[in-house]
Amino acid sequence: MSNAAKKIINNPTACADELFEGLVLAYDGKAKRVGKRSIVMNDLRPDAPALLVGGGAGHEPIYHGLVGKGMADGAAVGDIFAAPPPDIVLEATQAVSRGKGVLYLYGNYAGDVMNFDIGAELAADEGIEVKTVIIADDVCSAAVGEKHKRRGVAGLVPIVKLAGAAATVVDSLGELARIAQKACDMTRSVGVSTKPGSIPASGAPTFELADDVIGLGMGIHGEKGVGLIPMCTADELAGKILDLLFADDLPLGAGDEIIFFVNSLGSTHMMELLIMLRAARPILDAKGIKVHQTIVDNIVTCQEMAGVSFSITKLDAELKKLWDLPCESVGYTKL
Amino acid sequence: MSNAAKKIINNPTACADELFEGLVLAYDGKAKRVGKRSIVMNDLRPDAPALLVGGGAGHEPIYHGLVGKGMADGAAVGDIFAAPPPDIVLEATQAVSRGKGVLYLYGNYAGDVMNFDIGAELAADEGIEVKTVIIADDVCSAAVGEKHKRRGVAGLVPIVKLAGAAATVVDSLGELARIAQKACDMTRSVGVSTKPGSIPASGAPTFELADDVIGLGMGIHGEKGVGLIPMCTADELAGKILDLLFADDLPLGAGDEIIFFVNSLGSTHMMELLIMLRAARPILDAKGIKVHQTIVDNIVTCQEMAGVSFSITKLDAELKKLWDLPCESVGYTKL
Amino acid sequence: MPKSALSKDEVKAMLVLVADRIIENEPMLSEADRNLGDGDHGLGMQRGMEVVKEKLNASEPASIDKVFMDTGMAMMSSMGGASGAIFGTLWRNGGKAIVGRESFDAQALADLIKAGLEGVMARGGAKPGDKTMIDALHPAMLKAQEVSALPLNEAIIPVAQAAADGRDASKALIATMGRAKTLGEQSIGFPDAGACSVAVIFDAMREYVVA
Amino acid sequence: MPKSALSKDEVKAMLVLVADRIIENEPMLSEADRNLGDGDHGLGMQRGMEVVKEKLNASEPASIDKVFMDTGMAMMSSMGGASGAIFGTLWRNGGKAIVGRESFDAQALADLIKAGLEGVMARGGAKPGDKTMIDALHPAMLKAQEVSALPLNEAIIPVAQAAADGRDASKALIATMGRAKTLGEQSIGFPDAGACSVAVIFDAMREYVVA
Ligand SMILES: Nc1ncnc2c1ncn2[C@@H]1O[C@H](COP(=O)(O)OP(=O)(O)O)[C@@H](O)[C@H]1O
Ligand SMILES: Nc1ncnc2c1ncn2[C@@H]1O[C@H](COP(=O)(O)OP(=O)(O)O)[C@@H](O)[C@H]1O
Ligand SMILES: [Mg+2]
Ligand SMILES: [Mg+2]
Ligand SMILES: [Mg+2]
Ligand SMILES: [Mg+2]
Repeated sequence: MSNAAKKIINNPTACADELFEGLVLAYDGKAKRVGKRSIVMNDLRPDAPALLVGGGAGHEPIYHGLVGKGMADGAAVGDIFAAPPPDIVLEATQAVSRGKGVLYLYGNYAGDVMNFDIGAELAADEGIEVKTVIIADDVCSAAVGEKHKRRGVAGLVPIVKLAGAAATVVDSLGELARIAQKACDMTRSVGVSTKPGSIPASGAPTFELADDVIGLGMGIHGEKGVGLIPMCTADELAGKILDLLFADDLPLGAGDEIIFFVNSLGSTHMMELLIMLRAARPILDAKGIKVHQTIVDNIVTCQEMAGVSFSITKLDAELKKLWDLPCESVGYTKL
Repeated sequence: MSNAAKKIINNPTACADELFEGLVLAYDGKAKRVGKRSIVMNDLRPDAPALLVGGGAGHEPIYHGLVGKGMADGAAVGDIFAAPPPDIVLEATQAVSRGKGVLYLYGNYAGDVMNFDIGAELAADEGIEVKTVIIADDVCSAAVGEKHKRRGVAGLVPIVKLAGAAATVVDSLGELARIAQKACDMTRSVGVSTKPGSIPASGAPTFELADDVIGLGMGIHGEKGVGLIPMCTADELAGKILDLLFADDLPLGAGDEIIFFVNSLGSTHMMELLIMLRAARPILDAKGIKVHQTIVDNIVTCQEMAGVSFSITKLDAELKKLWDLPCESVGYTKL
Repeated sequence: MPKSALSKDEVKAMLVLVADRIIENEPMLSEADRNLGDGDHGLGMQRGMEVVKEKLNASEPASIDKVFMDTGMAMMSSMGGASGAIFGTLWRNGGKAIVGRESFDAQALADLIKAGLEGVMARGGAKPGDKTMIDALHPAMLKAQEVSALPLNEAIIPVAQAAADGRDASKALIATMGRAKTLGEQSIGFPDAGACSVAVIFDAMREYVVA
Repeated sequence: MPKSALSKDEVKAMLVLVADRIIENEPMLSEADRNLGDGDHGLGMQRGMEVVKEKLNASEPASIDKVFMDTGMAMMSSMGGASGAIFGTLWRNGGKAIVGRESFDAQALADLIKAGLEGVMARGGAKPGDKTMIDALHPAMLKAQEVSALPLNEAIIPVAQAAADGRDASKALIATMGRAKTLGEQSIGFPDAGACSVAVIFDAMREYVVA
């Protein structure tokens, strides 16, 4: 196969398995490989409800890089851009389960929903109770009236962080699911893309985009968003993104406390993220919105795709307390 | 000016100032802006020696993103790819100084050495004692006999982490300088490049590189290294990089404990870093080298340059104890 | 020579040909997915079909239904993604519906497609018109009911044609499911990738049966 | 008309022309640095020279030496990088060496270059032959000593020529300092970026003085 994207890889069709093996090593013994392609923390809190995440590979460090202390207990890892198959979901479910049930927390894509659902059916046959909370934070992927159709994008980072914190303190699967669902309800994201990523197996671009336009609201696989806009300045772009976030149904006003996450989709440099943050903060300040914590990083990516997303998670007292707990993972760590 | 690289910026010649303003915001009040372009932590430990880092901008999150708890006390920030001028070094020096002197810790580039030296002379006029430790970990940039000519590259991350930890416990500038120098002596890096980054002000590539070759030992600005090699697999490349590291004068053998840092120069995706880690670890294991901690991230970058570097820091008992202390910064955080 | 019905060994041979034809069409299937989705449909189908061939060639088929169910299991667990679940369900539920049949005739084909389609719709919640593989599978199902009394080598021709027409008709539809979720209007003019796979699958069946 | 010596207002006007010429040559200077360094030399020099123009135009020059020292201070603090320190030092040390001169003649030029060069060598540790701006500055210094008795408008011509020749000769050198540190053999054939700036600077001086 060609290597048009000039990737540092071995076998183009073995990337998912090889990156997975590397990821397990990156955990320095804190997490272990389970079965075909699952990763699970060592020494999990005894008889507690478990948090399982997962999704397609190629978007590292998510999802499997969010396994860790105060984060997810384990992850089911799919092939590149493909949801994990049911047998992998099952092996991960059995490995994280400690008698109090397992919460599936993943992004809203047809493949993930179907495969995790089949996995849940297989788990039920094994006597493991499963609840599911689906992340659907992408404002531009469906109207407010059709929220169930929205994709899961960068907002998954604060959501998994909050659910992971909850998993360290709650005792019932119901409580864990309630808090995870609340984190989802309080989170919104809008992304833009300037350049496509590439498909490791073929080197082909994931989509086409003209040099003088930006894909506004575009998804992390290049799914079209609200449309194309002419290339513009960071200040203009930050304004447009925040307008879309404020126009959605999550009330954001004076006194509200939020997590503000500026994410690079891959090759967009931190210099640009910081320039976008500089543009966004005065707009948030003017609304009296208080940023409890800022995150500026590339955590939700699609290979070397270029683009930026803003995610906002609104904190109530319960979520704020959970947020302030420390966490550690390959993808996100906080003291 | 053109925006050939399709950057999300405002004014191409104002990038350094704007990213700096964004960086200060990213610290959520933990650090503050000082003077023209310096960033300094709030509530520093009273009458303790200070750790000041700095360098050119455009390589975020280094250097100025390594300011934080258990990391650097402050940073002097230059323009894009340009060392900070002496007056900025001075303003930062005065802001971090707490009566016990200031250690300058930065990468070995002519511009940085000259400007920090002039800054130190200005600081001396103000009665502030300054010591300097220069990071020169790039094995491919000069022979063992000419180590003083080596560039400072990704090894700066474990070095600043260790010096930052030392700054929280030692009481004299001499002790701080001794430990920082030891961290430098114990650190080696080798990088490779597959694609150039771009110069924000012009959009021009930082260097040219054919599609079918890799720059072995190339510096983060595209400074030529040991030469060009044909595009190869991740397994082959990991072997070549480790051979260069093992061939240097830092003894590495059975029982040695190290920090192993796999760094992306910018747009190289974490998938590739993990595949490189997978290739490298068996080689380290075969030598009986024990990895105390693995870091896989893009921390030392040059815009959207593509490439990977391996850095090894060998730990003795003192460094290991310092490593295990927690730290928090925009660029690197550990529990 | 044309086959009015298939033995279990022939069913196995037919599915191996289906696998080969899908693998050959990987670029076309991925391209279709690049227009509306994330561009990996052909790669996923190829991955699955290579495992299908391994599995089928590894052992003597126990029964006709088992051949289909093994094919479904192999696709589901090796592919993942939407199409792993969808095509896995198609074959597994289809196979279940013809347990015990000694020969694979046009009636068995009709029952297989019907049960497979029901399984896919139950699993994914999509209906005809949502611009998914269902828009090729559903017309094939209707046609198969209609011609279920004919010899297989006669029945398979209009069924394959119906699937191909369904694929072409999917160009005019607006995507609402899967990765393509929000393409909306912009999805008009491109066929659905999964529908392209369905057309390839039934055309390969036709090729085997009428040969 | 040609000037045998310059008043402080003329020195200021000369340095403003130097700034304009450097700014015009930004692309050439950056290109030179791209061959051996990180490609930003022209951008840094442009940044510095724009601040120099502001500063010089902002106030009446106090004295000839002050004009040069202000130029050095402006470059050093606005540019950073190697060339900020190097060219800042060149002008600051050069200016210090001619404190009190009432007119800028060929002797003042010779003294300025000599002191500036010494400052640069002390600051950066490079010597002639290391493929830096010194390889244009050093021959200019030697020539300036030689012609220090001539009227400035005659002396500046060979001095500017010496700087240009030094720049061209730097092509044959192997880089050892600065960003280009390890280019080694590979640096042969390209002129040093800083040497290109030195040549532009002295040519602009010549242009002003002989005009
Ligand atoms: N809910 C669904 N019902 C039926 N088919 C679906 C559904 N969702 C997706 N598909 C089919 O799957 C195809 C995409 O498969 P593929 O690209 O392999 O998976 P993914 O979307 O995970 O990348 C679509 O073209 C469509 O035909
Ligand atoms: N030690 C030194 N002595 C004299 N000149 C130097 C020295 N180091 C670098 N230079 C000059 O600086 C130029 C590079 O300047 P510039 O590109 O602006 O800075 P940087 O190298 O920091 O990017 C080189 O071409 C060289 O002429
Ligand atoms: Mg996919
Ligand atoms: Mg530079
Ligand atoms: Mg797809
Ligand atoms: Mg330069």
